[in-house]
Amino acid sequence: MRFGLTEEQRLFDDSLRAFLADRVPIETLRQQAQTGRGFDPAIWQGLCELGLPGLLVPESYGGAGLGVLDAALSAEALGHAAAPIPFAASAVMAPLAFANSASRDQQSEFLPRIAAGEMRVGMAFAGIGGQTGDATLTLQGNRLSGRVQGALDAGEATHLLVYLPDGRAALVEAGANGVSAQVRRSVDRTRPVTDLSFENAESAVLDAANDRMAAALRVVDAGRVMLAADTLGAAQYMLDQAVAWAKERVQFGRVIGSFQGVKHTLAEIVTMLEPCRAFVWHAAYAQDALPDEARLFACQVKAHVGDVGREASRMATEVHGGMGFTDLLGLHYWFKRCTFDRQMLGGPQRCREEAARLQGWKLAG
Amino acid sequence: MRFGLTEEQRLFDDSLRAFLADRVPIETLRQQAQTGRGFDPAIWQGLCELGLPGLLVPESYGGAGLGVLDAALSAEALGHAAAPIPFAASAVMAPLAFANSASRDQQSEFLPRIAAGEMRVGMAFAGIGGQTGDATLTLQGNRLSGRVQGALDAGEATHLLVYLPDGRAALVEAGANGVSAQVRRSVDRTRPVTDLSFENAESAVLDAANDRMAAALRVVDAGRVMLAADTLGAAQYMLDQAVAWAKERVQFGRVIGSFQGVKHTLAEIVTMLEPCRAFVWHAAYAQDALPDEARLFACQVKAHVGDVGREASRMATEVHGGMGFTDLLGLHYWFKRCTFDRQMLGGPQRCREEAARLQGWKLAG
Amino acid sequence: MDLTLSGKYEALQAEVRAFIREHGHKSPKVGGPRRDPDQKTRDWQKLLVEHGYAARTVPREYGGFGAQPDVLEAAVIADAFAEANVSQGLANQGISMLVPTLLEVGTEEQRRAYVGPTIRGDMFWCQGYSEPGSGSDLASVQTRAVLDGDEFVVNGQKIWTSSAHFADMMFLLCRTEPEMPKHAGLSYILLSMKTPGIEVRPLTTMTGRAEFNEVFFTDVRVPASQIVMSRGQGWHVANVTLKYERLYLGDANKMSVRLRKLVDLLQTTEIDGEKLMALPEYRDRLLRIQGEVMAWRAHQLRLRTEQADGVDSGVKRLIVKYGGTMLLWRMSALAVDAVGAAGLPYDPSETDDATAANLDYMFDIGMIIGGGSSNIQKNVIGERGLGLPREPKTQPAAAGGRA
Amino acid sequence: MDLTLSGKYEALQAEVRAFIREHGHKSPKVGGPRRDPDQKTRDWQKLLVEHGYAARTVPREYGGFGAQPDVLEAAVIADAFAEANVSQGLANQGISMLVPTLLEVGTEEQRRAYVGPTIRGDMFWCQGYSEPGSGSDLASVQTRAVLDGDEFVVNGQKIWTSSAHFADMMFLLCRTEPEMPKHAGLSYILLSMKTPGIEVRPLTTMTGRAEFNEVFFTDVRVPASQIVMSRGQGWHVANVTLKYERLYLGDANKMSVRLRKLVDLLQTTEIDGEKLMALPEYRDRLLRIQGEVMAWRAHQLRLRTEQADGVDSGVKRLIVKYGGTMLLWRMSALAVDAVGAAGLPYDPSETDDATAANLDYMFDIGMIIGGGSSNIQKNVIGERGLGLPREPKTQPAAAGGRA
Repeated sequence: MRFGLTEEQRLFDDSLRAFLADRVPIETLRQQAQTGRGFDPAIWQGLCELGLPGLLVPESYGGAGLGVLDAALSAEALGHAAAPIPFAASAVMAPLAFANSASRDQQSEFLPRIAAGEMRVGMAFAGIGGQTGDATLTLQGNRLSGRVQGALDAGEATHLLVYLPDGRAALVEAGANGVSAQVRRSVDRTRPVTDLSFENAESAVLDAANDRMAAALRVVDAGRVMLAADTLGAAQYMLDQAVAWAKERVQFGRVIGSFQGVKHTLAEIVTMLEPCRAFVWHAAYAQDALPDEARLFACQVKAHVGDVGREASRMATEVHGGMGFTDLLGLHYWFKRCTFDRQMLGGPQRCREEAARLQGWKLAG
Repeated sequence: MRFGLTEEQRLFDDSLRAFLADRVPIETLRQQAQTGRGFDPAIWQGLCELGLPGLLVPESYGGAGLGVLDAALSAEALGHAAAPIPFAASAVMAPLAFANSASRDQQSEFLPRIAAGEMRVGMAFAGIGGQTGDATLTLQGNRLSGRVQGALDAGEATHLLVYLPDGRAALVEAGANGVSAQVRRSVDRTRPVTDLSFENAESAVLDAANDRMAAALRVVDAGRVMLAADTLGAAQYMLDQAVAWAKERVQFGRVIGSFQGVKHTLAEIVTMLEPCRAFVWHAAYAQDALPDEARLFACQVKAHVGDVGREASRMATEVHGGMGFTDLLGLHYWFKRCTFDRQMLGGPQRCREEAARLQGWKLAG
Repeated sequence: MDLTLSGKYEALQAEVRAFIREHGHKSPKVGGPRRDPDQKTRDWQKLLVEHGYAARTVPREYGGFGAQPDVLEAAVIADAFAEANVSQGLANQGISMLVPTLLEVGTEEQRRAYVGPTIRGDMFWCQGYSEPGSGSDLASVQTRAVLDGDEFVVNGQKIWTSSAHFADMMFLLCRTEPEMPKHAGLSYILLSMKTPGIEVRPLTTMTGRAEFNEVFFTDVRVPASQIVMSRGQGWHVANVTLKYERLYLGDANKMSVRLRKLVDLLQTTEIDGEKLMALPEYRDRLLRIQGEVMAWRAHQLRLRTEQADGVDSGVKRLIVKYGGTMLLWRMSALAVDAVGAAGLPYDPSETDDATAANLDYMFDIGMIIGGGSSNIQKNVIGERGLGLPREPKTQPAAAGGRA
Repeated sequence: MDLTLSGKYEALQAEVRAFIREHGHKSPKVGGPRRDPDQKTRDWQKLLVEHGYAARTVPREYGGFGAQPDVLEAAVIADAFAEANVSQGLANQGISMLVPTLLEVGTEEQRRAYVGPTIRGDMFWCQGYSEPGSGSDLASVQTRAVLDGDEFVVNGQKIWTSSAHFADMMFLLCRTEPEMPKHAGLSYILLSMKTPGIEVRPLTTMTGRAEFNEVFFTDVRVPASQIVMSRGQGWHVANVTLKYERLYLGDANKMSVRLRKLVDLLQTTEIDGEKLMALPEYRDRLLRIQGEVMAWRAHQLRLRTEQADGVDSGVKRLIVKYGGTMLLWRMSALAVDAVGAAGLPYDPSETDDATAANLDYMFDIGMIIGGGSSNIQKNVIGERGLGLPREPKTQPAAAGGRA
């Protein structure tokens, strides 16, 4: 047994981070933020070459056949770079949805296209996962109707995969008849949220799981772990920046990092943030290897890292003083990354409530 | 309108605090802590001369006829001194219980004796007020049976007044047949808790209120405000001591109060603690003058000041370093005062739950 | 302690309610966008000043209503406006900070020239304090003003200047005596933003709005009489202003308004068909916040009474900015969690609940940082409020940066 | 990442479980009173060492089991003991701090003399670090040791010495080179508590127990060979020890045990007929704590893997004491709230749940303060962990106290 990364994982992480450092400078972020659609073709192309979209796709379908922990490491790196590209839904939840709920034929048809990066899947959940907002979806045969808000990774998606309250999922093409997607710039300009509506749209229904709802929740859980990992990366970036700033900025004739006020704030951030890394790894690993604990880990890691991300991102902003509050350094892109991750797929309040119900901790009526 | 104390209130407060500073030195506290019964005859005598037991007793019955705010100021002063004497139950809740629920004859019989300080009343609540522990009381006619834990001010009480779940109260003499009181030294050695049991004990039943339960809750509420005021005084004492210590103690060649670590801790304590003073005044005033808001104020002030008291008392202890943790300075008497106040008559969790129910904020089943 | 309405106050309450019934429709939206006030807002402000519902205690000779400070009157008025959800008028740096400063230390001429137009909303002020190299360490400002005949000639740069793009005037902290120790070399000067040589560049913040500006001064000439107090006393004047800013930034009335909104939000928003108020963690956080708001509200009443009595509130006043801005941020954080994923779409020019929640959540961090960051506030509370010793001077060798 | 039990580990698990089935009845009570271990405890410890369930990685030549570090083996053993609610043996300063220190920097003689008896529970150690004037500023200790022939002669006073009243030995930080700068003048000496000239006075804490002592030294003579490393290197050795203390004080296994107890407590305790687990605020706090415990538990697994790999964990290790002790205190605070008013009666010699909750609640504050207060921990995290500059030296004028 080892609680840590393999050599392969480290190497892949290094190359992914090197690529992102090179290809997502702040100027690129600012340009992408203008569109707010969360998709940069050049970055996407590079990530496809690294194999990111096929990380979880089985090797037999052209992917790398890796696990949720590998995906979480990538999510952390993407959060650290505030990369304006689809990932959690398109490259993690969608392949899992196919693995869990699609027929063999459906898998054969779609998984290779996901792995190749030519198919990008936006996803939304109605009545599960703890989203706020509209969610009224119905299926008649394979015809999808209704609306759902807050779709993830749907800014430049080729396909949309939506879950219904009963745990079935329906896949439609983004441009098909009866499908409309309103991409909305979110607080986090690196990732939009999208409102979807369907009118008798033709869909491929994913319904091959023995236990539909359990299969759907495994997809939600993996998504939650990804969002936690993304927050971890973004908050770590903010801490790194705040530490660097504290070593440079001079006030009252001293670098501010020599004042206990600033030093202790940074110490508090690292004390709450660093254990989140092992927690994310453990939670991700649990999705593949510890089925009895997987849901509890997913709910708790989403909640806890979401809370830490909120505090850490505020405190790191405060360390930068006024400069942290302006657009000049661009630090706010990472702050907003934490904000987005926190709310998507159920906030900490909702995730802990699910954790309580899982454990049979019921409230008095 | 004025939000502040009157000149009379200030003068009374000054004389009470001067008396306590003179008569409750740390040596007295330590001696009293040995017994843990929460009663020092000499201090009690002095407080009687100041009129403390009769503060809330109407003038026609020999008291001062003052209000809950006056009582709260005294409670704060007693908390500041960690005075080992009965007050919240004996001098505040009991007179209010008589005022709210006793017949004219009962008032005539008992209130003058309370005002004179010759009657000291320990009190306990069964099924209301949020106490944990045993509580099984029944009345048959005026015969009281059963048990109740956690009585307040009963260390050297002459009488015991217990509330039943239906809002009636029964008064018994402490030494009467069928009455047994097990005084238990509590964490707070300046005030015991007492387990009571009754076997067919003769009692005077207080049941003259139009709305029994409302009358009983007003008594609980006044008690909660007193406990909050006591915590305020105790936490203020700890802050004062921590500030003084920070100005004296030298480490690394500097007084520790010049380090931001210590300075900011003290700033945080005063920032959370000082608004509690106005809150306690407002809540106390509400008990007499703002009937629509009185319960909300009582629940919220007990909860909020209880939370602040916990944090402030820990942080002030930490500022003292190891010396705060030992018995050498005796600082822990005040820490434990906060601990005791927090748990009595419902902790913050319970009080906020009542506040929610008051406002119709119901949980999902 | 007496919070009852005696006859006089009942009459005032009736009067204010009648005013609102008659004129309330002219009020601008409460909590509207943070931008140059429009004509409707200015007209409303004049009406309020005229009736004494704004600038109530500013003396008549300077354009105010001239009432004696009376904490209950203020509360009666504030409550009546709040219960009707009607704007209580402008709250800006000119009204909240400069006006009390001039009333405290300005000359008669300065009061006559500036107080009236400012409180009526005809004159807007911005604050020329922070510089790129002087944030927390405000006394180190480098913007120079050199006396040339009977004019100061100003050169330098300011930053974080809110409202500079539409303000008429600035109160400026600058260095006039460079040879003096840093705190003793400053002066406080009032100048028109239309003076030649001033350039204003918008500064966008994390909210996506340009709430602040950078202001550049190139040989800007200001009459010497525009100084408040005298040369070298700028640090004193700036601290008078900051005292009022600290109160303005932790305002408990703002907490009350937000609390009411939060209750609404939690009673109307649902997740998967359940009201947020019925979900334990949301409700618990609201309850805790309610308790804290009650504490700060009472504290504000106490401060106002002390202010009316002419008492120096000391540490009680110094804690307001730090404590208040942190609580306000926690309130907006709960609002953000309430609007949840459906509230993520964001266009800062919108004014719906979700946008307001997200905007406040970010802007409140600016409020925590601005007017003295939390670390500076805690120094001030510890040193001035609790009498703790200042940070000792460091040996010169340690002063250099270390990368 | 691989947390599965391969064959070897499954075998170990079966072995440990069998051991517990056979011998578990000999175990002392888990979390028993903090006092001089009794014969039962010592016998149990020997049995554990013999089977390699305690001191597992201590080399055989020093009396240990001599196993290679293996994080999973350790976890398998800990889990098996925890699930059976059976004591995992002694955890004291000798075993957790001195033994690893000697293994790292001690001489062969010192290891042979002290490691074996210590891990078997035959030799108890106390830590002679803090002095009345040297708490946070540990390097300023004044207890003197003067070399006289081949002996040190020790004079001075220590405080916060837990276990001194029954300890056999002390590891002592003292000043041997008073003419050197303060950090360079220290030495680290091992001495018997039975040496003439040592007086131990109990020091009662807020818990009501005498968990600590003051220790007075009057011409106490210690052989010069008892020094660890050499003269002037005491600060280095003390920091090796503190490194192990920081891990010991934030132990995640303790969190797991407490979490399980809290779940029990909330599922069995009632207020006015309602289970605490059904009351939202209790449940919410438990849920939040559970999340944090899960994070620290994972973090500990990560640290152990790094330790087994011989990796220096840097800041990851430095945060454990501060973060862990604060969380443990918050856990005991919830336990205190759970036992509530009925839990207020307090006799520190009792061991029921309510007493344990209140005792932990106070003792945990001692743990936050001891071994370097939170402020010191945050300095260490910031400076050594994040590379932030130290507090600059102050000008001598500022050094004096100000009353």
